Amino acid sequence: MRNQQAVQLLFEQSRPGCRGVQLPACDVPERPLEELLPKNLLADRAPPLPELSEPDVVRHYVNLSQWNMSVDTHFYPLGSCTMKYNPKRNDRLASLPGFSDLHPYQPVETLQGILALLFQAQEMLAEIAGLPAVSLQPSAGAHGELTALLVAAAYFRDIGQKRTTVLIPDVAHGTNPASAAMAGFRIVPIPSTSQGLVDLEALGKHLDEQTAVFMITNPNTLGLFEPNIARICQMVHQVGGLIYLDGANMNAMMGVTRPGDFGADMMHFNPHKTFSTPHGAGGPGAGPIAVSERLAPYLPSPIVVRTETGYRLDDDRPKSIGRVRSFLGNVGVLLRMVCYLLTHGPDGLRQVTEQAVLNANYLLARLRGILPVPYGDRCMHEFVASAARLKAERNISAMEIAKRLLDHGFYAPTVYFPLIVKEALMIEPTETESKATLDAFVEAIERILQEPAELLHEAPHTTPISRPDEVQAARQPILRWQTR
Amino acid sequence: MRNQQAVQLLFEQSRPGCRGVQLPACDVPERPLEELLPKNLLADRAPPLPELSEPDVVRHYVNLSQWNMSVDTHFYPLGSCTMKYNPKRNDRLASLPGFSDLHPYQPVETLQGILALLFQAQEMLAEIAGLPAVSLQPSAGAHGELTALLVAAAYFRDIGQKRTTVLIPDVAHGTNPASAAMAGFRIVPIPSTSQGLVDLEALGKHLDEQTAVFMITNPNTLGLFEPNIARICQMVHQVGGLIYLDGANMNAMMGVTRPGDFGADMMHFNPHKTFSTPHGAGGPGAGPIAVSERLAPYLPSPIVVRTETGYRLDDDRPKSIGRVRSFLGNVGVLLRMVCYLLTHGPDGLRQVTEQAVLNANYLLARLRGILPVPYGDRCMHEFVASAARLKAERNISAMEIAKRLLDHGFYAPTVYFPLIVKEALMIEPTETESKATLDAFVEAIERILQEPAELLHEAPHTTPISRPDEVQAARQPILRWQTR
Amino acid sequence: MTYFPNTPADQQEMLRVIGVRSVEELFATVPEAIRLRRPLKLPSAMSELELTQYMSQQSARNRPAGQTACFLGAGSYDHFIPAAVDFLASRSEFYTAYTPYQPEASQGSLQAFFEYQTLITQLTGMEVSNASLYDGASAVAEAVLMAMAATGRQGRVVTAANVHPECRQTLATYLANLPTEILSLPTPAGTIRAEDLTGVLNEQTACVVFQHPNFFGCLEEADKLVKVAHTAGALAVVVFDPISLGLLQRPGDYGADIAVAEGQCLGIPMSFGGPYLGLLACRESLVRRMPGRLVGQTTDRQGRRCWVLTLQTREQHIRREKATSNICTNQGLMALRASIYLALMGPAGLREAANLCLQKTRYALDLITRTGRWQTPFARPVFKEFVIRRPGVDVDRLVSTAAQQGLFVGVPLGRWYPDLADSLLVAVTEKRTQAEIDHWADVLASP
Amino acid sequence: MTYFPNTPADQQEMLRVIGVRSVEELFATVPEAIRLRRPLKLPSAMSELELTQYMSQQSARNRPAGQTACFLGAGSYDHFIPAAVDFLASRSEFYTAYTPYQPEASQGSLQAFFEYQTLITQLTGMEVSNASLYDGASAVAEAVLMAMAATGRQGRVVTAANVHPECRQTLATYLANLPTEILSLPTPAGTIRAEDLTGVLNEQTACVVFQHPNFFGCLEEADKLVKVAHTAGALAVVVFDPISLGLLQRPGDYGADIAVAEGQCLGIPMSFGGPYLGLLACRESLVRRMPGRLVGQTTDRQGRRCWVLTLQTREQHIRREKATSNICTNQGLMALRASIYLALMGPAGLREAANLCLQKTRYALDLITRTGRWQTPFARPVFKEFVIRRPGVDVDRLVSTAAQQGLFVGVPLGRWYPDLADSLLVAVTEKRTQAEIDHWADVLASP
Ligand SMILES: Cc1ncc(COP(=O)(O)O)c(C=O)c1O
Ligand SMILES: Cc1ncc(COP(=O)(O)O)c(C=O)c1O
Repeated sequence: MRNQQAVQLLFEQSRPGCRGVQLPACDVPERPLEELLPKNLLADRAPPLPELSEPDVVRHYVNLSQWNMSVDTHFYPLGSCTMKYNPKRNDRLASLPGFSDLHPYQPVETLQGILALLFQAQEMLAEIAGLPAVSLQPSAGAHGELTALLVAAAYFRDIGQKRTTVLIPDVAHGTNPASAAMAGFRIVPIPSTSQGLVDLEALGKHLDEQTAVFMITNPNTLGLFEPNIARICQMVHQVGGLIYLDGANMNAMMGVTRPGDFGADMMHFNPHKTFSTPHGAGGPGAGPIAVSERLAPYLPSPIVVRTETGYRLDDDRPKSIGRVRSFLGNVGVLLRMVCYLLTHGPDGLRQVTEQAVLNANYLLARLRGILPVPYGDRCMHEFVASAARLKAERNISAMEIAKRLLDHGFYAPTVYFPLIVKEALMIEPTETESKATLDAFVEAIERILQEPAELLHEAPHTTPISRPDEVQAARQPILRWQTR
Repeated sequence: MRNQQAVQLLFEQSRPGCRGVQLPACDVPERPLEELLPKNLLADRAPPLPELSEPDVVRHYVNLSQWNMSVDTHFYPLGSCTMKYNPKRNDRLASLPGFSDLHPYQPVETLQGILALLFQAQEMLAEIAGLPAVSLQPSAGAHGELTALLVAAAYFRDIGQKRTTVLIPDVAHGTNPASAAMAGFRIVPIPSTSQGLVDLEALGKHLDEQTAVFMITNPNTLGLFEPNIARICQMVHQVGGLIYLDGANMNAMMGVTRPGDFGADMMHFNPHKTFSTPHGAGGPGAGPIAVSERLAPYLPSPIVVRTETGYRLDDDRPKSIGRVRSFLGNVGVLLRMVCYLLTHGPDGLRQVTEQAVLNANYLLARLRGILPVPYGDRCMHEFVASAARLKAERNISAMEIAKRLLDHGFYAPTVYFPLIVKEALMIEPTETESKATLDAFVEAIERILQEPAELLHEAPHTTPISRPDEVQAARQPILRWQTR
Repeated sequence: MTYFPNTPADQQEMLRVIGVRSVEELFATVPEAIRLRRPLKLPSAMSELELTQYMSQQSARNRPAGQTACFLGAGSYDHFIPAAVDFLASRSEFYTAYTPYQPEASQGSLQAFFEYQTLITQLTGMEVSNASLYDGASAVAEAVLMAMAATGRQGRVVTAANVHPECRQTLATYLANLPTEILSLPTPAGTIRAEDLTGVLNEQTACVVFQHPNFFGCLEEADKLVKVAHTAGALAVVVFDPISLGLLQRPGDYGADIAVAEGQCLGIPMSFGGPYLGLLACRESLVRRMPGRLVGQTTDRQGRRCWVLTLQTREQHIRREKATSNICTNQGLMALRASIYLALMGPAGLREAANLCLQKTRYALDLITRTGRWQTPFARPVFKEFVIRRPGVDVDRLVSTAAQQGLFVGVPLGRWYPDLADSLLVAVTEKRTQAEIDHWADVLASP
Repeated sequence: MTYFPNTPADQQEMLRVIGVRSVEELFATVPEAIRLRRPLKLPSAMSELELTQYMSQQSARNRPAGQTACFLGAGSYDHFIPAAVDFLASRSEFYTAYTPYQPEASQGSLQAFFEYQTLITQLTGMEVSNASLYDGASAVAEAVLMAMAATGRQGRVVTAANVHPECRQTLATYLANLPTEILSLPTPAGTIRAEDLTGVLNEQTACVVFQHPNFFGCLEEADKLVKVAHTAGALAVVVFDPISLGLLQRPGDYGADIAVAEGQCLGIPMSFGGPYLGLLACRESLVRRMPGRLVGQTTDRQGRRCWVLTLQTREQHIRREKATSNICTNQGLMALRASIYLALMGPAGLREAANLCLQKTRYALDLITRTGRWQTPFARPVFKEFVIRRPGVDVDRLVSTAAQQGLFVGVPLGRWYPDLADSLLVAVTEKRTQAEIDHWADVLASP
């Protein structure tokens, strides 16, 4: 019963003369364009956008949406992404006109409510991080990484040290080295031990007075908590370096331990993971960062401050790195985060972590017999299974299992990451999934592994499309629709 | 990729101890229940509702929704239902807290905005009807019919006439006779001519001093405008009866002609058809009625009136029939109607009718060759085709064509109504469908008629379920879920 | 017009295919004599921006409950509605579908309505629920018609002064052309006395209609009243408050034959009185007399469980004048809202909500009567509503002044009960905070 | 907690399967020494009702543009957003999906982003668009990094004082640890003089970044500036206003190499500054230097057209430190909003919106300068924004007083331009009515 007509490209549905918006007539005396604008800057005609009625557009997008899986429709065990339930109340409240209809340059006395909330956001994040100073400005996790590294660079410049390297474990997410490179650092990869943890010896070897920052993800991308984390931080600090904690995995430690307490100097949060703000099929997220006292002066401006006369934006901060985007940050996202934090409170937040870790360990316990988990007997909020044996014995790859899961009504785990696990399937259930769902997921994998390999090679079978030719897409990129 | 788990019945997903709502702690001193309520009225425990978390509930309903076709997703050519596009602006504006958060018994000075709009609604409907007095109270078309018939009865009682019969054409919608019966009248059916119109002779024969009301649908349910409508009204008036116009088909005449002008004394509107308010899978609609001057005193109370000091609700109307429901009416629906009317204005409303009639005639012209239309060469906003020949020649029924259309991505026409057309397919495209969609619909029917009959007997094939056993459902009704 | 997808070129092509030269020709069957020869006199068209400005202005001329602590009830209540209800009920596929005539393409709605029916039976303890009626008041009228048909008794229907006046008015309107007498028991003490009831029942009495908690907020001796009705061979029709069933015995528990209610409190905004939701549930034996749609379970050709509209032979589109009711379009989306609300609340949430209403109501009642300025005419247990009286006070003025101070203090009762012209009906839901109640009492008790 | 679906019984069963006795045991790898020994110091948990009350109160302490005629711009604009944009963008399946890593289960988003890329190329006249960046300012920085990589020139980047100060600050921050010099041309007359530009370009100059219409609302001689840049072998990076392209020549028309913009005006609420949308489009030849995601067309195994993320070897998750950018999560939902907005507007709507902005802006500018109290420091054609100055006036006080009268009159420029401390930057969108503009002029011109 799919409507194939409505999902034709907008451009193919365009009919000259159609329109989806009517604007009011001009209520001021209208003057000829040529009087108002220099001729050479004027276009002959409006851009060749498609021409559609409002019903066309609505039906198009409603149908398109149905070609997606999403958290609201399916279990979405995408490792490293913390695809938890996105509470509807947060969307409703963050969209109140008293928030969504505010201009960033309004007079400060007309903004006391939102500034109070953003101040509260700074305070709450500082407490969760165990780090006193927060900037809400970065727009996503990677942006937070970049910002913090720029802060680190400014700090070292300010104290007169020339430090040029950033050390990064091989299991780290790609944004870590990319951010460090953008910030002007040289990257030194640190290998993992056979247990999947930071190799202290290797780390020690690379630590020197060139070391600016060690970027660590904890629990790491294998879902393992670094038991030596305090030691690692000490080692780095000893050579004068800083610790950056990639906070993508905060869902595993809220209320249990705090980055600032185990030695981190800087970290980012991913509210679109940990704090349930919707991912929107690729953002917007936010990437607020928290840093230690000594790094606070370098944070981007402005920062929300409380004074006797009310809240205001402070941008008189001479050591600040400046700014990494316009205005204050992804405020709409941050408000949803505030709602989330206020809904949970201290106990609730710790329960988030406990339930997330419980769910992950339950899945791990049930799956490890059929899909081996090479690193760790237990895990934190996620784990990485391997289809390497299946690949060897039955020629079934991680990707094929992932694809076949779609047929069974589950989104796929993250595949082929981290790189040190062969045929990796990175599975993160989050705390908002029920045991019943986890059981159904295990049964689906059990059934899949009993299916003929050919069925898997050709999977998925029930999705709107079968497997796309990605090679063709990259070889001769078609990146926009064009009239023939 | 359907999620079969999430669409299990709510009750099957229930887990004791789960909850989807947390309420605030009691902030007044709490007293034991037994002190406040008599023991014999207290229940031992709360009702055995299912126990679910908020994520469970959200995923359940989002998935369930996808098992529906709807106007936002599909062409919905359901005759007699005017399934036009439901503008999103109307929903947004009618849901402003300044409307949705009003209590019906607030002091009138806190209601001036909404009363102004409802007054405007009365005025606009009166103008479109050509009838001066309007009640917004009825909750749907059938409710409007009942209300108007009660008004008629009150009128005749008041002028001392005993009139007991209501005449109704055989092609009328089932609500007409049912409403008349509920209002205490005896029903006399009037047959149609071979042209599908009111048989004047038969009508004449049944008209007498018993005749209270003739209920007519115009254009009738065959999509034909009664060319003798003025004559019919005269005939009824001559014997002292009243004309009730079933306004379900107003989409065919807005700005072209007005019921009051051709002789109707009473009518209802279906805003959920003509004025684009969403049908909600079965309401809420609204059924405002308009009546002539002499019937105005009998309309239900209250009515919105404008005075020098502002708007207020008038219920000091001694001849009024009283009320047919609580409060003022389906206000949320009426506000959407107001938005619709204000968006179109006089020209736009006439264009609605013109485009609806054009679309219907285009479909008729393209389809009649393959699906004969027994009554009428042209139509108004809808028409009734017949699969009688196909049934005879190839054993393909109207129902089977309808079912197979679902597979092709179209909702089905109304089938087997009106009863005087064999194997009826009643098709109403509305003005908000594009020629491209109508063409695709025609092609789908062409393709279907070339498919093997067996394929049709078993259709639909791509819907979430195949054909349900309706006989079993009615024989041993299972009307609720029960624990075994 | 942004809703018309056809361009002038499309229209020309369509006219060509039809074989006419102008759209005008398509209206040939509309006699010249009755044509409208002028444009309709309506406000001229507004763009979306203008409409938004206009509606926002009109909306700003009202004072919604969100800006005003609302102690109004009397059939419409300011209960809390979880955001998920609005979100889910606005899903296109529910919102813009028609009544589910094609079950294969409507399983979403059909299952939701089947769940609704089940939830209502769980809530009420009754055996069957239909899939909704227009509102509480028309549901009362439908229930009475149903009782008359079921008992074969047309002579009398008994109700009471403490049933919502608008329900009684609606009933009277529905029965205006039938030979049935509606007898309304006076209730000077606030509740129905079982003896009074016994006195007015005869063998032509189809049913007794009582409300519990009643319009004044007081609890009736529901079980006794049902027994009295049954003793006379009449059916017991009870009008209940869905939220109260978090604490109180259910209509099914105390033997009601038909249970009806206004379902607005189940996740439906007050919206100045509508759209709301008529609940109607009954004993299994009455099912074929029921008005409104019913969804039933069955199986498809592969034997999979599925749902369809069923027992349609009760309905107007099949049975025409012999139908159990004329209802066609009902309140589907409101039934969906109620289902989502109940699914989220669950037993614990419903019980807590009921308890909060009860505790706050009693707190408010005690507070205001302790001031000495107001008294309660009815010394009966209440649930979430009560009547208070202050002899000699100009209630309407009081209400207006209080509204300016940000309080809707109560519903004046004089319009329905001349002898209660100095009284207010006050409702206290779980949304009211102690601070609001204290403020309310201050305002009411000020001289 | 209403978000946790597991009951205590479920949890016990899960612990049993895992083989531990308590959840505590699962945290065994977290060393004792670093455990938090106290509850987090956060506000205690709020129910949905309490949260709703709290957030509503905070929201009421702000004064949104809907209650105040908003003449503020400077990168964030009060344009009209059709209801359909909000409605469609809030569809669960778009809203709660992740980045479309599994194309078979993400065709909805992928097609929408492919359409977005196409719409942006149609809008700008450029050959390729990515699928979004964070915002306009970071898009400027990314464009400059891209230009540096493409030209191999690291020495200098040239921009101008009339480019949004926050874009220039962002750029400076991004380049802080690179050896690149950022040279910002003064623009005392409001626009860039081509001669000035020529003077500062050298063979180490990677690109020229200019804004058109510029931060002061004036139009630049865009085609000339591009030519000057190209003559020096530098790329031309233009920062444009999407709405202006309803009337003005497009970056692609006048030869820009990279076009970037803040996309907020395309159907995204002001939201106190974010989330917004960074647009970045460029020549085809630069595509492999592009930051951000790209969606490409391909075919599935049955040969059906479909879409996938492509050219991922530019991206961090494949190329790590050699990626063109570190961006991962981008602004997908905002790109969706912009697409819906553009699809609804179409060429005619966009042109009308641009014309309304232009006409009203000129009306306002003429009106205010005619009062004699305000003058414009820059005698240049403007589009939807302009600068006015009133020597000696206390601009900040003026702005505060006007806000109390229901007007946001303009953005004071002193914070960025000390010599414009007596000036306001004023924006007039299609939403401003003549009455509002007249009122604005009255308030500003009052003594
Ligand atoms: C471990 C890790 N680090 C960093 C990031 C980057 O965060 P964002 O996508 O918000 O930029 C991610 C996100 O996928 C991640 O999983
Ligand atoms: C011709 C006709 N009359 C009356 C009605 C009844 O209207 P409602 O469903 O609003 O009660 C309908 C609706 O289906 C109809 O098509």
